[in-house]
Amino acid sequence: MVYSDTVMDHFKNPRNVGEIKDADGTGNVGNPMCGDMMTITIEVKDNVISDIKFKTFGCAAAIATSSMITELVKGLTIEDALKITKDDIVENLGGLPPIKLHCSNLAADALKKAIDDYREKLNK
Amino acid sequence: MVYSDTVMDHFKNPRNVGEIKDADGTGNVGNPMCGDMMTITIEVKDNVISDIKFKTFGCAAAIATSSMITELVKGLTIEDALKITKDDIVENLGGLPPIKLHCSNLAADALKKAIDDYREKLNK
Amino acid sequence: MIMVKKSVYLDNSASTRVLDEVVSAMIPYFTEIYGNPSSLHSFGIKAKKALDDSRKIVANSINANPEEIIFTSGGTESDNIAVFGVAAARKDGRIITTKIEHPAIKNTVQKLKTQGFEVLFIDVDYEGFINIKQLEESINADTILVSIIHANNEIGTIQDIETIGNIIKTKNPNTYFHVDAVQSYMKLPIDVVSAKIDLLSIASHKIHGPKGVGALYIRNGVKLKSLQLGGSHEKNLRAGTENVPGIVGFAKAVELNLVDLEEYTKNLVFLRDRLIDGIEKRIPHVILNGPRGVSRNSNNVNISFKHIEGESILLYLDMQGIAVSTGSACSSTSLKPSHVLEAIGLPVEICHGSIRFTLSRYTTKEEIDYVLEVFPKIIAKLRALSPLNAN
Amino acid sequence: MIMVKKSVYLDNSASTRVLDEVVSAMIPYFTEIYGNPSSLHSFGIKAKKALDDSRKIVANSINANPEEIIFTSGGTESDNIAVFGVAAARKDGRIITTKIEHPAIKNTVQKLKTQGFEVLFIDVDYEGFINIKQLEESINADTILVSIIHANNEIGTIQDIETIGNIIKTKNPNTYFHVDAVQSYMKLPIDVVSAKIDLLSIASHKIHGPKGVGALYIRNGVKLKSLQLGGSHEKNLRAGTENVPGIVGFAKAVELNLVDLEEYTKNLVFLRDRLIDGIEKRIPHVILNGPRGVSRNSNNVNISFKHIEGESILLYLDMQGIAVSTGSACSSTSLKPSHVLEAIGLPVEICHGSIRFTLSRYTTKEEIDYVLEVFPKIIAKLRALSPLNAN
Ligand SMILES: Cc1ncc(COP(=O)(O)O)c(C=O)c1O
Ligand SMILES: Cc1ncc(COP(=O)(O)O)c(C=O)c1O
Repeated sequence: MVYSDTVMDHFKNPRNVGEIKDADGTGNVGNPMCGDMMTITIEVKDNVISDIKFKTFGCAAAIATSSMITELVKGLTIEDALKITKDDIVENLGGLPPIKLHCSNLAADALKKAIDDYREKLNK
Repeated sequence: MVYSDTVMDHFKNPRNVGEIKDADGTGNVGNPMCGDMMTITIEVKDNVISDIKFKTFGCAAAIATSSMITELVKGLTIEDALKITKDDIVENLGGLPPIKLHCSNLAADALKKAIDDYREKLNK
Repeated sequence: MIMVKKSVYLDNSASTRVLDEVVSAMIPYFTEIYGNPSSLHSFGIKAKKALDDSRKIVANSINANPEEIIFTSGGTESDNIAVFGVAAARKDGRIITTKIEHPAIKNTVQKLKTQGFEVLFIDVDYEGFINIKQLEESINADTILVSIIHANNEIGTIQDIETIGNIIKTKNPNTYFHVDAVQSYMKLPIDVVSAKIDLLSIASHKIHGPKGVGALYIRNGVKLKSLQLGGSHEKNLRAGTENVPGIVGFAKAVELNLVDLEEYTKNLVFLRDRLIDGIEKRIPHVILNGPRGVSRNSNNVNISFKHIEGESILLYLDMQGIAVSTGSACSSTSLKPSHVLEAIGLPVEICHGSIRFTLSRYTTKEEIDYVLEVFPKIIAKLRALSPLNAN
Repeated sequence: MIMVKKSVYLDNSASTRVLDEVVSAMIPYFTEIYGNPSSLHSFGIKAKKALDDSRKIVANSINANPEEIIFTSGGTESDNIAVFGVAAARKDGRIITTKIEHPAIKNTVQKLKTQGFEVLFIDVDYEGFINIKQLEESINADTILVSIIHANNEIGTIQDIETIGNIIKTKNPNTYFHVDAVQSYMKLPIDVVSAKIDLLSIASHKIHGPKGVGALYIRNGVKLKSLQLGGSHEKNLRAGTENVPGIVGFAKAVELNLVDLEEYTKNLVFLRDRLIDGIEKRIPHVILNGPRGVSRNSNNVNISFKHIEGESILLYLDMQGIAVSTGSACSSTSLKPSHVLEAIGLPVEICHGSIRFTLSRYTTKEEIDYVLEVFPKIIAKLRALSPLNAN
């Protein structure tokens, strides 16, 4: 299995690592039993994702997709952020090995959950 | 399959090759269909095998056993010649590969047939 | 006077000398890139890349896609995976092959017969060409596999696989077509697409590559069960750590052969015919087995010498430094005459006196002339020993 | 400043560097003694002699007779011939193995289960030792085969094969005992007679010999059907032209290993324990898998790092020039956690963070110390990334 240069770059130097204290939205997906788990926290200002951080337990692909999605959505409106698909992530990473494609699901799901959480809080 | 030095010597320089004209006894055994055929002719003087010659169609083992038996019996009385067994031939050759042992049968049989033929002619 | 012992190797259908460049290509994979191609670290990735590159080279050489090639331990394993693999996937049905197959096919289909498969052996004519009409009539709705030897290993007869492929697919598109190309590979052009081949076996050590490596072409979509189970190597069709240096050597040999294929094939044909003509001129009572001309494999000469037995000829030639074989190398330690020579109708007693000379890119005109010089004396000496000669 | 990239190979259970002397020993068999060992001429006879000599060396190394050794294409084929070969000869019955076998055994016995054989997998304890009592109670009159992995390829646990052999033969003398010694060969002494072993698998590329070669010990008298059919090679038990250079290289590797076996085993144990101790001291939240001390294979270290995933560790180590594996090389491209780690009861989420280091005679103290230097930083970096860490 060989990863693209972009995957390896994001794996080696992951962007936006960490957890936002008192985040506006938090998304947790995956399960350590399955070998993949991800937490995304977002800060939202004026409907725009002003900050985003991730923590990931998983393989290089899981880490790189997490890192990539944070880069892709930072600065986007909530609506535009939701338009980012797993295919966008994979494309931006220069592809993923077939058996690793499920990792891109995970990252997209985590973002969606964080946004859902944000909206829920907003509506309370 | 590796032959002993003695087998190779008799194969390279077979002794007593040929056919005795008007032989006192002739023994034919084998069959070209089986890949082995042998003719032994003997000249008998005063009950002693005074001359013996062979012709053989067959493998190195068949040629060497033929050559060896002619050496072993030349100068022997008919009775002593009949005492030569296939084991004697094999032993004098320094052994034969297992799948070639049947060749020693052939040579002993050819000699026996030649002697039988001689005795038959004698009794006529 | 110092005698230099000659060494003339004319048993190239048994095995070949590995090319020096092939050895050089293999060496780094013993001592530098020795990782297991399944490993994820850079040692493994480099080994994996070598596998992938080799697969491309072998695939290209027969007009296949890289993912249609699996590497095996040799021609025998390739044949076994093809025959047993298809049988295991299809469970029952008719299998058709010829009367002149290598034991790797002959014995596998015979085994399947004992397991309830229906097995037919197509006849060949006196030159070893299969009866195409009989083949055509034998292919029915139940026929799961037709396996044909491309160039015969004993007598060099080349079957017309393009015609055969078309006949098979016309009669039953679901019948798989396996070609045993172990002896023809790198001697004849092979195009798996135009000949409609589903499975094709080749071996490295017959083309100046290392022993212990072969390949099986498996057309995309062909259903086949693997025989050897274990880790998930070679698309799950052949478990076991891949022989990376061997595979690299195999691919290198393919590359090197392709450089001057036409040229040296021409030279082979020239030397082959010089040997045949020379023997026929110098030695009486000989029979050439297999056809003459373009339908004979470029490296093969098989001749029967009446009244004498093959092993004796072989050993006398060996004493002169000339290496040949009686029939095929595999059967040379058994006493039964070759089933191939029987199939072409050669009388049994003549079968026993048959010698196979197989040439290679290393064979020279001087060597052939040397054989032609010493050979008549050897035959004369052995015939003088033979009780059959007088008749 | 020029950075010299380090290259520390710690994946020797996946495959090993071939010894230089082994390469030298092989080379003449590529370009000089390239005959087919079945051929009767002097090229063939020399190749045959090399085979015979190699067979003696391998036989001696396990206290077997030369005619009890057949050469194969690797550990996987040896395992397959043993299991499938016995099953084919016996037709039905019970087969007993363990929960921690290599896929070459695991998948073959599982296949036999689908064919009507009764298959039992013996449990292991948290260190990977099999439940001897369960084994003993499982052997009944129908038991045709017990197959046990000697030193486990993932966690290094060494089973007591002498005790097991005695138990098997006491319970049922007709039960065959197969040992998969691919990882223990040339690391532990093996005596097939005193351990009452009927079949034993070994592989060349795990002991600094070439890939693509293995051997199977088959005790005289053991009944076994061959899988691969063709010419009459290897006592009719394994058809296919023998990989002469590979076999010669294998035997040479055995010879060279035996020269200083005790010495370098001692050194391996020293380095192994230095690595284990160093990691345990420097890195928190780690679990050593497999036993400590004499019952652990001399070259094996397997450690789980909580909260992080193995592939990430592997790749970060690779960037530092350190080659390791996650679980076994074979399963490293699959996503399922190792069945061996599951069998010893390691929680699944911890399985995912397991790394195997396997040392060799080439491993140095400096390399181990380098690993111990860079490793804590890597683990710290990855744990900082992990959402599990905080908990
Ligand atoms: C036509 C043919 N098929 C198969 C084989 C078997 O190949 P290998 O010797 O590589 O197992 C041979 C080798 O003699 C052959 O000539
Ligand atoms: C215990 C064990 N058995 C069998 C095998 C298979 O051997 P090979 O890779 O030579 O086919 C291995 C190799 O990983 C092994 O470790």
